[in-house]
Amino acid sequence: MSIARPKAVRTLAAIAAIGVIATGCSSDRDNGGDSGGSGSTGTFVFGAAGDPASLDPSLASDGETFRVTRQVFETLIDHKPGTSELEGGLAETWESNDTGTEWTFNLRDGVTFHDGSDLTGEVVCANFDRWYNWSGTYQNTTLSYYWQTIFGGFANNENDETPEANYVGCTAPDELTAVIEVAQPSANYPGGFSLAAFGIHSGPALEAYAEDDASGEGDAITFPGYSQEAGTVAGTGAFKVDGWNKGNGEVSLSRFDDYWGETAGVEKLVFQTIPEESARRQALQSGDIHGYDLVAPADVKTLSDAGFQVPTRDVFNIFYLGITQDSNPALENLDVRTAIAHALDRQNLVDTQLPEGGVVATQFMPDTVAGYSDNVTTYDYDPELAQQLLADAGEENLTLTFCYPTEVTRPYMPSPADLYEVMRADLEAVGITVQPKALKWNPDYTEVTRDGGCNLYLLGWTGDFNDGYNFLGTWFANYQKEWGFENEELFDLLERASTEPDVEARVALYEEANEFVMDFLPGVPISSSPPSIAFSADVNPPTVSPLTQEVFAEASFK
Amino acid sequence: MSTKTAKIDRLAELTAQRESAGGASLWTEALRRLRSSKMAIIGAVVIGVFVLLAIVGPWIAPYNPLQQWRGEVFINQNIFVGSRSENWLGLDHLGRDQLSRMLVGARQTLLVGVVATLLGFTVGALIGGLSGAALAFGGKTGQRIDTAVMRFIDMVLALPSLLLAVSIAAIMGQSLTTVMIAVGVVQIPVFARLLRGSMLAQAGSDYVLAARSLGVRRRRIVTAHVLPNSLGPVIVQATLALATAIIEAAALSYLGLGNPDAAQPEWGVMLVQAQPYFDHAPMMALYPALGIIITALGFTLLGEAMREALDPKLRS
Amino acid sequence: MSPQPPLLSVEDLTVTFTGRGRTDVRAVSGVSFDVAQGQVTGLVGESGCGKSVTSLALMGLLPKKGVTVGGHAYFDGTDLLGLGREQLRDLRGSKLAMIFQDPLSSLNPVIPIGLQVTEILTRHRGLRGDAARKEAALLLERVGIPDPTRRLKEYPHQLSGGMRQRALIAMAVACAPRLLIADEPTTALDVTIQAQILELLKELVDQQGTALLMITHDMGVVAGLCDRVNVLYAGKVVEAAERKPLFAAPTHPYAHGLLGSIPRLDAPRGEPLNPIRGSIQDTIAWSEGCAFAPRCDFYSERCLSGTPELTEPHTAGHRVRCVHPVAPPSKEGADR
Amino acid sequence: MSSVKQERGVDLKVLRLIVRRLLQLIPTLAGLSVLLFLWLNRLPGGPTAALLGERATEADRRQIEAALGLDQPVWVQYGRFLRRLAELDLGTSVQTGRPVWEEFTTRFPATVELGLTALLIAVVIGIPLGYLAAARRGTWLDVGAVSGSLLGICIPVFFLAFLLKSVFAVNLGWLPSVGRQSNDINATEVTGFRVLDGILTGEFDASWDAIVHLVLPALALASIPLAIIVRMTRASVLEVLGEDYVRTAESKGLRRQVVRARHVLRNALLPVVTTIGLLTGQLLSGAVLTESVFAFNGIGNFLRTAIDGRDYPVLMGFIMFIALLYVVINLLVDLAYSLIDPRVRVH
Repeated sequence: MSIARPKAVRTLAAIAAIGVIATGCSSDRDNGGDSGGSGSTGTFVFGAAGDPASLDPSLASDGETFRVTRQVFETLIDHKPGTSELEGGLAETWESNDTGTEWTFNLRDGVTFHDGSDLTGEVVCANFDRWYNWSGTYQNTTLSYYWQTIFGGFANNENDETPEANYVGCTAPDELTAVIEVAQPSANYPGGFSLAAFGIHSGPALEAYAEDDASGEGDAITFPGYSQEAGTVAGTGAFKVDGWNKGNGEVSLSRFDDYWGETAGVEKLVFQTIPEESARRQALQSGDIHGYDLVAPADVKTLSDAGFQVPTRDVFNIFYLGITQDSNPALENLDVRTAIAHALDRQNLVDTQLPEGGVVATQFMPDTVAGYSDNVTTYDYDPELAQQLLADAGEENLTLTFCYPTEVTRPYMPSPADLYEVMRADLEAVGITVQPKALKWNPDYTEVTRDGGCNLYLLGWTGDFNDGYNFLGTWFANYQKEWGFENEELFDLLERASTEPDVEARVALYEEANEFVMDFLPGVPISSSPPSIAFSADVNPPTVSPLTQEVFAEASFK
Repeated sequence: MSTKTAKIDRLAELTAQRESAGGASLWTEALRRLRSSKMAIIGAVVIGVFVLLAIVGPWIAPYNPLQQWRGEVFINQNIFVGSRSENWLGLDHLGRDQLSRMLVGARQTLLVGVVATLLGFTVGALIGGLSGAALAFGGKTGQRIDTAVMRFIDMVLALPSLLLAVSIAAIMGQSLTTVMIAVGVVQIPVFARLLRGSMLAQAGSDYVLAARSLGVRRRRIVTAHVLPNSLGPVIVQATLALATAIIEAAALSYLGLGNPDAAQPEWGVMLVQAQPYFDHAPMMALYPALGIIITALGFTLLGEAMREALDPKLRS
Repeated sequence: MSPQPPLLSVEDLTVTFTGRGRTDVRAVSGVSFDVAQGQVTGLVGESGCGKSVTSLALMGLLPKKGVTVGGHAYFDGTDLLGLGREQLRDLRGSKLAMIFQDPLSSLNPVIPIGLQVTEILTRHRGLRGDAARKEAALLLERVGIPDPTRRLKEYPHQLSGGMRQRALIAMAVACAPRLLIADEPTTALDVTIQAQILELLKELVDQQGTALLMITHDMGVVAGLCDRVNVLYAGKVVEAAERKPLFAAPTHPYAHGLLGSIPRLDAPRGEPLNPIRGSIQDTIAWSEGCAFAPRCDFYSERCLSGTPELTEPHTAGHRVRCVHPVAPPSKEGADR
Repeated sequence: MSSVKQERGVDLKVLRLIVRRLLQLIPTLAGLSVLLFLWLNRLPGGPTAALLGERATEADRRQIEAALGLDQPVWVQYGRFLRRLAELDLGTSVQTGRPVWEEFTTRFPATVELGLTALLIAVVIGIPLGYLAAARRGTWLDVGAVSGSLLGICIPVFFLAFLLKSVFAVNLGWLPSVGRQSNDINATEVTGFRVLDGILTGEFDASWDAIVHLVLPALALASIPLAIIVRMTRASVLEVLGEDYVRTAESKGLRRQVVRARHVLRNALLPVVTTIGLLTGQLLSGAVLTESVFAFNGIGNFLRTAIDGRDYPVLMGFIMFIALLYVVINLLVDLAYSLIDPRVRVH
């Protein structure tokens, strides 16, 4: 990026002209194309909302980390660009046995790691064995969330509550084959092998990691040293890590010339942390960065009108109003929950507050997920009916606490406080008294809602991979305090779906589950809306992904 | 004969006038000075208007500040509603009447400022007053108490006030009370230090020495002489602190710690909420911004004018 | 009287303070007096009578805003009040110098004495560096400061009160001015030091042939130093005379009172002092009549018929502004 | 010979002053750290809540608490804190898992650079402006300076920063809107102070780039200090103008510039120096806001998230640091004072 600023002298004049501020701000001039000469040095700068936690994706569970590591590490299975459909990654093909307990991966030939070593079945197994054999602090979900979600526990569980390991072992019958054995079939396979957390590291890198341990001494869990600076980590991705300048909040990557596929379109890729949302927009507008994610709904049109590229992603998330049933007896009454659903003008919310391209959700998954049902009960905006239902239930004077997070933007929920306010107005219109409870997202909100501390709350979910269980199973597979209900029928249904190895049968079970859920109405799905991503006019952006898994190797300068 | 008495009367009259002018007390003098200060007048007028709005605002507000005009404002299309006959200041990003929110907000803003300042003033004056009294009249022990208290106060004073407020807000969760306390606590050390300093200056003054030499009780000296005379700068500070409190409350809103209750719109929160839409609806942000700036300016002007009026050094 | 024309001739000097939103205050209303070459002239009065304002007006040191100065002050033929700012600057410190009342506050606390002395030498005599320092040391020595080279490096707070006043005097006489104005130069000092400073002033004035305008409220100082005395009350000269006649026969009731309020050794013990009643606040405007009338023992209705004129009721050259001049005392009291 | 001795005497005095101040600091710090420790322990949630993921279990929490010793009594934790402190170890950040010391050293240069630039702007503009306002009291310049400074205090810093950025970065495109340096500049890191590094290594383009990045945030941050300095200088100059020694200087017929520079300004600066020392807290407060608006990766931003995340070690470390900074700044102010005011030197 080179932004010519020979106008330094004028800069000083600008200081004198500070009086312009009051009047000049509404000026419509736009400098979208200011970064005209960007191609010359070939550095693509992307504005990130936060620093990555670690350069080793297996220790992380947040999107900002994965956005970076996905460019460096590759997984056995990948997604087709722009879709949530699985395709070959480091494994060209894969298959499982009939019971879904043995997964064979046929690795791509000629793949080299950034440190020059080759990809072999042995290396893949070494990766999985490392995770399986983690001990001590690594066994905490803080460091091994995804491993525990997909593969259960460890070789030696040190904690009673850590789930039983579902991973059995990995063998490499030949150079280019790896066979992974699991104890129970699960809906998490094969989708789980596409998770960024399971990016494959090089053999030498793994050896180096072993000398460098995560520890929990002192005040905090410390990430192992290798994951905090460039040099040790080595993957197979189109970019390799050049440096992580924490003082600048910058991770810089550079093109890996020996990449097995098409090499990256830009020489250097920098992720620069810009925590504030409007600061990211202004940085793009002023030409300081070439793109950023989670564009606010109000900015989408602004940016596209000004010539920026704001490609639309397919929707792969769900935003819902959570209801904690056992926090208030009234909520255990289906009529009351139905009344709440009818009271909300979800279409208005989608039309005015959510990004363009959003739709009102009819069930707890977007329509792109296999298992989406067209036959669920729907609840139209009908305040009279809502009032009637409440009256019938004898709950005309219902008072509910409604929690919402502040200081946060989630892909499915931009500006939660505003969304809350609109919903509050809807609920009060049918006679429900709302007691607001605003909480900071981290840690207060997530903790309070998880513990069932609210009657109503706002939350959502972005899918990790295309399997219905990744949505429904997350919430309704067992009793959870945040939902506060026991429903063995539903729990059983999802258990059956999860362990059903046959894909079609599984999808049918998901459809059934969706219909069941929408009759039971444990919460109100609100919307599925595409999180927007924006790029400057002078770049060819990467194909946008519904899973927000953009591959920046595809990006280049015009 | 009659001319003579007339002349004498006139003489008495003339001298009497002189006397009253010369014998005016510090406070009367300050007040007179204040009345002739343009700064003070502008400040007082601004504050007057603001306080009036704060009192009657919620009653004269044309609409419920929570009422949403549906289907008019589309933030994802950049469609906003500006000034129009039914909504003089337009609608905000959720379609609520901006004028009503401004009017109701005046009261919230004033409330935050006043309560926070009162808190800082009361606690600060208590600490500073006791500490100052201890030092001036408490002998060796008093001196030690004062040193300890003041060292601590100094340290707190050195802490960035905003971070202090943020940590208080972090403990207490988000609410109007939180904002008031967070902003008020920050003011405590300022008031404490000020009252103590001003008391010490008074304690060293001639009239106190005279009173002490006459055997007047310590407590009486403090309550009857030192305290009343030390309050001048503290009152000035209180006026200035009101301005600071309003701005600090806005800063807290920016950091996401403002009062989240939409029914109690506070100008700082309104400004922060409107900022993202500045490119398309600048007035939405400018109304609350100007409200904050002008009000803070009002308090600052009056405070500064009072300071000048009370400060003998600046008289000329 | 000396045949030469006076060095300084002040004619009808008025100084009015005008403030926003306040009534104007006339601090000096029509003062006229002469300072003869090489002589010591006294300007006497209570604090607040306008004597300091008069001296500041002559030096051009009054603030520009809120102050109106009228009348003339001919210094060596040029009207000081009509001079431009820069011309006055050239004159000040070289031909016209001044010593102030409070030596501590009149010295810059953060600059060594040396620089404060040399800066005037640099300004008016073009002396720099070592030459200036040498000259400064000489000056300090002349005003009686021991170990002058060391003192040059010291700061005002390191000097005693007397030393500070000596240093100020050294600065004032550094360029051998024609006229030196001393505004209460000894008020802030101990009695023993007072005498030394007065002695020093007298000596320097004699040596350099400098005329001295001595502004004081202390009749003792006047008696010891002045050749001619002007008594000021409420911004006007009320009595002007040579020292001897004035002390022999104070004619204005105010001057009379001033002298009467000094304790006298030769007075019988137990005899009460005769302080003047009231304070300078108890006054009326001169346009109404005699400003001293409210405090005067001899007050009558005649005092209120306009400003009294300066007259010479008893002796030539002894001018008094009073309609009830005090009669000269009997012979016995005259030789004080 | 005697002068050498005197010099050494002065040095010793300064040294003794420093040592005494640092010793005085110990009881204060001890008290403060106890208070802080108790207070932090009262925070709801505690650090584990921030640390744990969205879907962590109760067991995860207990494991972490045990690993971190948070399950032990408060005094045990405090003892451990003190022991580590004695080894100059500030602990590890809960949020980032990196040593607090390292977090500070990577971020402090940014804030210091920003703060100093803001202070420089405030001083370089504020003192002359305040002086001129006082010297021309009542003129349009005075009125302008005074009302400008009042306005500077009354505009919320974050809004001013936002406006500055909207105008100069987004609309006019003259200046960058975020960060400390352009991403394509390969600057060698020496001290962490970008401008200085560029000069040290001869990479002047890097220095220039860093300066350009500093302009807007520093201007926004400077608004309040500038306003304070202008008013302080003005009031101080007005006071000094009425002093006797200024009259004395005038009576000596000194040239106007000499009177102003030597006699007025030097004395008028004394209270201004104290004010500048006291501005540190103000600057850090402002830095929290400006750093956020300009994505300036400094300590202000970091602390804000540390507070949100209940990051005890970071907060404790910061308090210790602030206390030290407070002592250092007071020392500097005292030393500056003694340079300007000879009366202080003797004490």
